[in-house]
Amino acid sequence: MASSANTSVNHPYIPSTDSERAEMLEVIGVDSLDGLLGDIPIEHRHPKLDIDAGLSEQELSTVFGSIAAENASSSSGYISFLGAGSYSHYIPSTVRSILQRGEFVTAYTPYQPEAAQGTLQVGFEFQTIICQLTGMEVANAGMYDGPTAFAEACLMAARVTKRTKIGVLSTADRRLPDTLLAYSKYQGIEIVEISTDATEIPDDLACIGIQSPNFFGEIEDIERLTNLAHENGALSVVHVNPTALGMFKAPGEFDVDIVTAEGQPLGVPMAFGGPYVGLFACKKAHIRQMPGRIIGRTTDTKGRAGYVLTLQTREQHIRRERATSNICTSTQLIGLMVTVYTATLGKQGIKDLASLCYQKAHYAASEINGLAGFSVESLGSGGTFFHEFVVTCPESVSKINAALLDKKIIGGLDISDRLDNGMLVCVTETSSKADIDKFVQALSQIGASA
Amino acid sequence: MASSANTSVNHPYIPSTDSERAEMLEVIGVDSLDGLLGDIPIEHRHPKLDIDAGLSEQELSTVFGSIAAENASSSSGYISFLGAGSYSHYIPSTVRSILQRGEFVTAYTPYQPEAAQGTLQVGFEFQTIICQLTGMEVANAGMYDGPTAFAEACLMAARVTKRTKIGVLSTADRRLPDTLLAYSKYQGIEIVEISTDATEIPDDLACIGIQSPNFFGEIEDIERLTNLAHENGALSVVHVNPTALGMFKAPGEFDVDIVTAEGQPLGVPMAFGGPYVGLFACKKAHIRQMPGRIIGRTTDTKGRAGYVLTLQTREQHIRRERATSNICTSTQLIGLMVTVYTATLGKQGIKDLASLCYQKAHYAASEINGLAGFSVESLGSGGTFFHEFVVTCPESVSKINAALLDKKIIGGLDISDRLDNGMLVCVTETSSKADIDKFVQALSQIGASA
Amino acid sequence: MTISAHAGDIDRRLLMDRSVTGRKAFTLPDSDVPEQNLPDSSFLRDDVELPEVSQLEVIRYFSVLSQLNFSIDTNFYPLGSCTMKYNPKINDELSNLPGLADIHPLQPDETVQGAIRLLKNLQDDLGEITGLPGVSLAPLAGAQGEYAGLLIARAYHNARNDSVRTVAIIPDSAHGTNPASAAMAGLDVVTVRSDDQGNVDVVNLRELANENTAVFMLTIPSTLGLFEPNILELTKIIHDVGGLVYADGANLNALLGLVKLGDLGVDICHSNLHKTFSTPHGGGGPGSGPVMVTDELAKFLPKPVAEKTDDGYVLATPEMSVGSINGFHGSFSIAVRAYAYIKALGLEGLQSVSENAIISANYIQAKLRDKYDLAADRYCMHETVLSAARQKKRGVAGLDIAKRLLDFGIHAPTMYFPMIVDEALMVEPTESESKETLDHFIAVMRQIDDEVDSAPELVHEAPHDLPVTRLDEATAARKPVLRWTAD
Amino acid sequence: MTISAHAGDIDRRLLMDRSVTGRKAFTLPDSDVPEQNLPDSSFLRDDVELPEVSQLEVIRYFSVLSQLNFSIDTNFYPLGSCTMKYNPKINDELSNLPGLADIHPLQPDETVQGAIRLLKNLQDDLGEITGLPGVSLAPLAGAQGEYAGLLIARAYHNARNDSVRTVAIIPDSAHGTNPASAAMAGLDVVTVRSDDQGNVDVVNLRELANENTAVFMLTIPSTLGLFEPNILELTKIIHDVGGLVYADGANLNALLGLVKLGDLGVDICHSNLHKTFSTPHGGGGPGSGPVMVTDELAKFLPKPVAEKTDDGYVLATPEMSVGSINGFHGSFSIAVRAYAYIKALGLEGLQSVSENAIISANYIQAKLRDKYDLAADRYCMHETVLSAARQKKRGVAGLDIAKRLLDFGIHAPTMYFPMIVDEALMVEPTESESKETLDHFIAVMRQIDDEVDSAPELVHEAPHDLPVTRLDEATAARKPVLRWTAD
Ligand SMILES: Cc1ncc(COP(=O)(O)O)c(C=O)c1O
Ligand SMILES: Cc1ncc(COP(=O)(O)O)c(C=O)c1O
Repeated sequence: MASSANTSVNHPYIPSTDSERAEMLEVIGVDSLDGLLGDIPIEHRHPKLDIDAGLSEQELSTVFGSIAAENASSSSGYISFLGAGSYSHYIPSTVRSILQRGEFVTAYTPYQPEAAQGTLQVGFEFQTIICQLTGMEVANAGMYDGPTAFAEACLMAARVTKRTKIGVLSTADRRLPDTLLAYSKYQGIEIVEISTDATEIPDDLACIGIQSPNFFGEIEDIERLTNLAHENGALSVVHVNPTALGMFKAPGEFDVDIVTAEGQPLGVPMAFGGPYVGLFACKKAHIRQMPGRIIGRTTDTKGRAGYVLTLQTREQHIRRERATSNICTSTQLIGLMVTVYTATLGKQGIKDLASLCYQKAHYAASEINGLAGFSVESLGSGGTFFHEFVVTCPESVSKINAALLDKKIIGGLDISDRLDNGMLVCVTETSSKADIDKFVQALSQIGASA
Repeated sequence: MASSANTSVNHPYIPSTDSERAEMLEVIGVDSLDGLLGDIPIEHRHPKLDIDAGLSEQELSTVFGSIAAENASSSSGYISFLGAGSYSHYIPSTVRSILQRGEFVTAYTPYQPEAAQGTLQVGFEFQTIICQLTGMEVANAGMYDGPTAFAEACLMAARVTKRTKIGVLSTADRRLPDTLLAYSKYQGIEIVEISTDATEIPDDLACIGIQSPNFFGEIEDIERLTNLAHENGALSVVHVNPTALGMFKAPGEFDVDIVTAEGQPLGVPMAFGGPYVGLFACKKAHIRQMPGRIIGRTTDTKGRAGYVLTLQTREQHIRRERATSNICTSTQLIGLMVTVYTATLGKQGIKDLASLCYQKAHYAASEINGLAGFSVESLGSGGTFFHEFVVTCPESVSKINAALLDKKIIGGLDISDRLDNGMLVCVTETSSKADIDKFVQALSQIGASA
Repeated sequence: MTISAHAGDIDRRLLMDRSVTGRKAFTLPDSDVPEQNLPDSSFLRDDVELPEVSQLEVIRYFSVLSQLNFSIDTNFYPLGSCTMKYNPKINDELSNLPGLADIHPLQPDETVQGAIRLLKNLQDDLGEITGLPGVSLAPLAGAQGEYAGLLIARAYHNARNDSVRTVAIIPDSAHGTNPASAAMAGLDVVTVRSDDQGNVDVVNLRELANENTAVFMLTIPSTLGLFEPNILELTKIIHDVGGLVYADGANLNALLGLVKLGDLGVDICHSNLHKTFSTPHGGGGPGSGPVMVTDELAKFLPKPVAEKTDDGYVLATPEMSVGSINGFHGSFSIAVRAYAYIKALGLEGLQSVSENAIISANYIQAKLRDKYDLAADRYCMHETVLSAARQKKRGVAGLDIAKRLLDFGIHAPTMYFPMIVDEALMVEPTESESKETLDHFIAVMRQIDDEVDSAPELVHEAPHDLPVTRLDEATAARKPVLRWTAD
Repeated sequence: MTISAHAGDIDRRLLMDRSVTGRKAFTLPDSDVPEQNLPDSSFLRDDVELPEVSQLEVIRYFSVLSQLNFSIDTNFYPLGSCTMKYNPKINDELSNLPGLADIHPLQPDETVQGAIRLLKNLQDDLGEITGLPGVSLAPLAGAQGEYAGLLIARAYHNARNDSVRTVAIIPDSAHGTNPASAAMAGLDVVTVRSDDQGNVDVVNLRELANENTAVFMLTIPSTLGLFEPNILELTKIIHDVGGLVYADGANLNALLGLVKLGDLGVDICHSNLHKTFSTPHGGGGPGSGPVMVTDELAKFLPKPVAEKTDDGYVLATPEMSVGSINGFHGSFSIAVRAYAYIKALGLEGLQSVSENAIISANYIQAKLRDKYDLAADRYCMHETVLSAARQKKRGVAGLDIAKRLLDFGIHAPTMYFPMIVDEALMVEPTESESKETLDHFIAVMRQIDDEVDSAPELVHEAPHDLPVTRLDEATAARKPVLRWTAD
C-alpha cells in the first residue's frame, strides 16, 4: 500500500521507519498521512517553505563555531567592564556538572510530584537560599528574570494595598520601570518617579520600588525609604544584586515587604541576556498574592517527607483570568544553577566573593579617579558603591569605547542619556589586577589624546 | 586538647573540620595525628616538600587555559594531516553527554556486580560491538591501547602455540614491535621481521603479526598471510584500524586467530596520545588464554539476566604470577566511549564514515600526486589504501613541515627513517575539501621554491 | 533506631541540615589589588547563613536528587500539550560555546554580529514556518508570548483609535495562560463554547463577536489535539467585526510544513521553543515564546528585533513597539538551541516531525479507543485526549490511572485538562518515540484498564515504588512549609 | 503476560535487540570532494551489523544503565586499596579543554609546549612527593608502572653485568599484579611471610635475600593498611645483598607530605594517579601509573620523559631506556587531571589529604573493633582491614556482609584481600568523606552485625533491592556467554 507518509526522511531525531509508519497507518485505517489531515483546508495544506536542508551534526558544529567566532568575548581575548544588570562571574565546575544531568534538564514542570522529587527538593532548597540571602520570610521558585520579577512585585504591591500608583526610585535601572510599564499598561496603573532623597511621597502610593545597589552601583538608604513607604501605607519593594548580599545588609533587616533580584550573578552565564531567573521573596503575610510557582513540604501516605507544588490556586491553570500572574513555564533549571552555585560558594564563599568584587572595583575606581579628565561620580545616594561606579570622561563615551575596543577592551556602559560623558564601570572577581591596570592605562592614553 | 591535626587546611575536597578531627582523634585515643604515625621512622616524618601552595578553582582555570593556549590544534586554527596511530574524527554529542554521567565515570571496576550492572552491561555491549566489527567470535572488555593489545596478542599466540618466535610484518608501525619487545624482553621471545610478500616463514613461528591497513595506510593480503601462518602451525594476529572496518573486509572473514586494534578512532579524543583503549578479539577456542577483563551474562537468584566479570581465573588477582597478563585497571570508560560512538553511528554511519574518509584521502592523494616533485608511493602491499598514504617530497619533510607550520598547517608524519623524503599523510572526515586544497596548494608552493 | 535498608531510601536531608561550620566546597582567589577601605560597618551584614558542605557533598547531593526525577532522557513522558520530545545534546553544547555563552547583552552590536545574525536567521525561519513574518524573540515563555501578542493587538486597535475593543474571546478549552494573559492586558474574557465535536461552536462565536472584540485567542490545533475544521470561517468572523486572531502556538508540533498559521487568517501567534523546537524543559523552564505577526503588525513588536542593515546586523526597536517585556533580548541560549534544531532537521526533517507526531498519536488513539473513551471520536493531530470516564464509573479516577503509569516507569499524561473533558488524560507521544515504546505504553494502558476490575487497590494506591507515595497536597497548601528553618 | 510494574524493573534489552532496520542516531556529512574510485570489490565487506537505533534511544539507554551503578558521585564507596575519593569535576573539564584534548601525539614538540610543560611539572611534583626524582609518566596503570619498574631493575642489574639476579621477593600480602608483573619480567617469585603483626617477617626476608635477589616489591603502606615499622631495616637487607627495593605506591594516599619513599631506601616506585591523585576510575580505567626512580636509575626510564632544554620543552628518550611500553606518551588526559589536583591542593592540601585519610580510617577502626576482628590490632594508616571471622562463626560470611551493605546504598569494602586475612573486609574511607558518612557507615556495620543473629536471612540473601540479586558466577564461567548473538 503506497503511502505518502513514505516521504518522511529518516532522521536521527525521529525513530519511525517507513515500514513502521505504514504499519501504524494501517492500524489507524488510513492510506496515508493526508487521510489524517482532512480538517486542514486543502488549499493551505503542504505549503512551500523556504527553509534550508538539514545539516549533519558535524556540519552544525562548524556552522555554530563560525557564528560564535563572530562575537567578541573573554574567550577571544577581550576584557570587559560591562555590568548594568548582567555580570561576569566565575562559575564553579559543580554548577556545570550538575547542569548536565539529563534528569534535571529534560524533565517537565513537576506536576506529578512522585516522579519529580528531584526537581521539587531542589526548588525547596532554592526558596530557602533566597530567603537566607535576602533575609525574607518566603520566596517563590523563580520568575523569568530580574525586571519581570520587579514588575510583578510592584503589581503585587498594588493588589495588596489596593492602590494603583507605583513609585520607582529615580536611581533605578530604566529596565525596571520600562518592564513595569509594559506589564501594567492596561491595568490602570500609574508609575511615578521618586527622588532618592525624597522625604515625602504621594499618600496613595502602592509601593516604592528601590534598586540597591542602584543603577549607578550605589547602596540606597533602604531603611529610610522603607520607613517612608510604611508611614504612607505603601509597601517597599527592593531590587537587589544578590552578590552584594554577601556583604551588605539584607533587605529583610529593614522590614522590606518584597525583594526581587536578577539571579544571573549567581552562577548563570551572561549568554547575551538570557535565560536568567528572577528572584522573588516577600513577607509571609503576602504569600497568597505572590506570583509564580511555590514549592512546599508535605508528607506521603507513609509519613515520609516530600515536596509538591503548592498554593496553586494563585496560578493561571487553576484561577485563570483571576490568577496572580500569567506565568507558567518559568526558570526551574536556572534556579538549579543558582542553588548549586550558592551551595558551592557557601557561607564563606559568598562573603569572600562580595569582598573580592568590592576590593577590585574600588581599586579600579581609585585608579581611574586619579586620571586626568576622568572622575568617579557619586550620583546622590551617598557614594557607597559595591562593584559598579560611574565615571565622567573627558570626551564622549562612544569615542572612548571605540578606542578601547581597538585594544580588545570592552569599556563600561555608555550612560550619557543619564549623565554627560558618563560611563558605568563594573569590576568583578573575573578581572585581574592586570586587566584593570590595562584598562586604566588605556583610558589614560585615550584621555591624554582627547 | 591541642592537636597537631589542627594544622590541616580546610579544603573543598576535604570535609573534616578541626573540631571533627579533634573529636575523631579523641575516639581513636591519641592526642594528635602523630600518635598514629609511630611506625614511620621519626627522622623521615614530615619532610620538606617543594610544592606550590594550592590554587582556587578560578586560578586553576586560568593556569590551564594558558597551558592549553600554548598548544597548536584545530581549536587554534590549525589544520593537520597527522595519523599514524591517532586519528582526528568528529565525536558525536551523545558520546560526550554519556561520558559526563558520574555513575559511569566515578565507579570502580565492577567487583560487586549487583551494584555495577550499568558498567557491566555496557562492557557486554562493547564486547558485542568489537565482535561485530571484526567478525570475530569473542572479545574482551578492552586493553590499555592498540600496541599493548598487539603485544599481548602475540604473547598469547606464543602461549597457545607454545612457541617463542614471533613474526611481525615489515610494514607494521614500529610502535607495535617496539611495544612487543618491551613486553616480551625477559620471556625468551624472539621477534623476527616478515616481509609483506613472504611466501615462506620459519616453521617455529608462534604467529605472524600483520597490521592492515599497515603503517603506510595500505591494505595487506590478510587472507594469504593467514593461510601461510596456518600452514606452518602459527597463528595469525591482525592489527586493524577499526574505522576501515566500515568498508574493508573484516579479519574474521579470513580465519584470523586474534584481532587487535587501537580503539581511539572510535570516538576517543586524540588527547596527545591517551588514554585510549586496545581492542582485542579472538576465536572462542582460545578464550582461556585471552588477557584482560571479560564480561559474561548470567542470571540472578530470581532468574533475571545480569552481567558479571567472568573467567577471572585467567587474571592476576586470582592466578597471580601465572596470570595471562598483569593487567588490572584497564580502560572501561574509554570502552564506554567506543560503545556509545558505535551505537550512535550504527550500521549506516560506520559505512558512511569509512567511505567519507576514503573519498577525501583519495582526493588528497590524487591532488598531491599531481604536484611537481611530489609522488604518492605504494610500499609494496598492492597500493590499496584507506585514509593514509605515503608521499615522497622534493626535499626533506622536516623542511616542508616547518614551512607548512608557518601557514598553520601541521603536515603529515616525517617517515624519512623508513623512506627518503617520505611523508605519511592522513585525511579523515574532519578535513574539508577547502582544508585539503589549502594543504595541496601550500605543498605546491613549497615544492616550487625547493 | 533501625536504619532503613532499602537502597531506594536515600538520605533526603536538606543542605542546611548537612551544613557543618567551617566546611567548604569552594575557595575564592586571594585579592591581587591593594587593600581598599570598607564602607561604614552600618552597611555591612553578618554572615549569610548559606550551607557549609564539601564539594563532594554538593555533587553527591544533587546527583542523587536528580535520580528521583522522571525525564525524557530516562523515561517515556507523553505529557499532553507539553511536547516532551528528544532534546538533542548537541544543542546544549552549542549554546555553551565560548562566544555564545560568555557575551554580555549590552556589548556593542559590532562585537556580537554572530549572535545577532543567529537571532535574525531564527526570526526568519519562524516567520516562514508560521507564515507570520514579523518576529520578536523577546518573550521568555509561551505566556509572555501571549501577553506580548495581546499588547500588540491592543496597540494596533489603539493606533486606529479603536479603543472600545476590550474583549478577548477565548474557547472554554483554552489553556489557563490565555485568560490570565488577557486579564493582564486589561481585556475582559468572554468564553466561547466548544461543540460536541470539540470544535469552537461557530454559532456561539458569531454571537459573541462584535465591535468590542479586540482579539480571539485560538489554540491551533486545539487543546483537544484537534484541528478546527472551520478555521477559515472562524478567522473570517473575527476579521469581519474588526478583531484580530491570536493563535496559541503551543501545539505547533503538529503543523510544521503542513500548514502555515498566517495562511489561515491568524494575525498573531506565539510558539514555545521549549516544546516544538526541542529546547529542554528543565523541570519547568527556562523557555522562550517568540511572538510572530503579520507584516502590518510588525511595527508593534516588543523590542528588540534583529535586523540586517548595510552595516551589519543590529538589534532594533520597532517603530511603535509595545516596549520592553523583560530585561534584555529574550532567552538567547534557548534561541541558539532552537536554531540548531531547525538547522539539523531542515525542511524535510521539520515536515517529518509533524507527520510522525500525528501518526504516533493516532496510532495510540486507534489502539486504545476500545478501552478508553475519546474526548472526540475523530482523527487527532499530535495528541489524543482520552477520557477515563468509563474507568471512573468502575471506581478508578483518571488521576489513579495517571499515578499507576508511574509504576511502569512511564510519566503520566496531562490530567484533567482541557477542563471541558471529563477525566481527561491527554497523551502526546511526539515523533521522538519509537513504535516499540508506543506499543509498550498501549499494553500498559490496557493492563491498567484490566486492573481497574482485577486489582483496583493497585491503581488506587499507585505509585508503589517511587521515592514517595501520594503526597498530601491539601495540608501542603493549608499549612505551607516553604523553606528550611533551623529547629 | 503481565508487564512488571516495579519502577526499578527497567528494560534491559541490548542494543542489538532494540535495533530496527533503517533507524539511525547520526548522519555523516555528504562528501565535498569529487567522487573517487573504490577499490576492487574483493576488498569490500558487506554491512557491519551495528545497532540501528534513534539518538534518543542512545541517550536513554545509557542514561538508564548508568543509574544501575554505585559510584562516588552517588554513594559512599569505601573500597579498600582503591582510594575511591572525590574526583573533582573541574579536572574533567580542564582535561577536555581545546588545546589539550585535540592535540595529536606526534605533533612537533614546538607546537605542544604547553602539554610537555605540564608533563614536566607533573613529573617534578611526583618526584618531590615520593623523593624519587626520575619520573616517567608513560605507564598506563599501576600494573604497567610495576612492570616498567621491574624492567628498570632488570636493566640496572644487566648494565652492571649482574645477570644472575632473577628473583623477585614479594610479601604474601601483595596485590596480584605484583607477582604477575614479576613473572612478565621473567623473574621468579619468592614469597616472604608476614609476621603476626602484619609486618614483613624480617627474619624470613633476611633468609630469602641473596645474590639472586633482583628486587624486593613492597607495598607501602602494606595492603593491610599498615606502615612497616622496620622499613629501614628491610630496605637495608635488600641493599646489602645488592638488590633493589620496589615500592608499590597504590597506597600513597597515606603518605603525602608525611614521608618520602625515597628517604626510606626505596629505589623505584609507581603511583596510581587514579587513586591518590583523584582521577576518576571510570568503572575500571583508564588509569595512569607513573614510575619514579632514584637519580641513578633515571637513565633506564621508559620513554618518553619530558625535559626542559634551552630551546623549550621536549619529549626525550632516556639514555638506556627500557623502551616503549605502549603506543604514545601515557595517559595524557589523566596526567592533566592529576596535575590539576596537585595544583588545587598545594603542599598543605596534600598533607591534609593524608592526615584526614588516616584519621578517618582509624576512627572507623576504633568504632568497629568491638564488633569486628582486626587484621592487626594497631593503628592503621589510610585503611583498616577488618575480618568477619567472628561473624563467620555465627554463620554469615564476609561476602554476605559486603552484599548487605549494598542494601544501605553503601558500596562493599574490598573482600577477601589481602589473602592472608581470614574473611577480610578492607575499608578505605578516604579523606573525601564527612564524619557523618563515617558515622552512618559505622552504624550500618554494627546493625549488620546484629542482623547476623537477629535476621541472618537478610544478610545471606542480600542485596534485596538492587537491579539484580546475587548472580550466578559459576555458570557464567562454566558456560560463557560473552556477547549478544542473533537468535
Ligand atoms: C496550550 C498552551 N498554551 C500556553 C502555554 C503556556 O506556555 P508557557 O508554559 O511556555 O508559558 C502552554 C504550556 O504549558 C500550553 O500548553
Ligand atoms: C596494592 C595495589 N597494587 C597494584 C595495583 C594495580 O594497579 P592498577 O589497577 O592501576 O593496574 C592495585 C590496584 O588495584 C593495588 O591495589
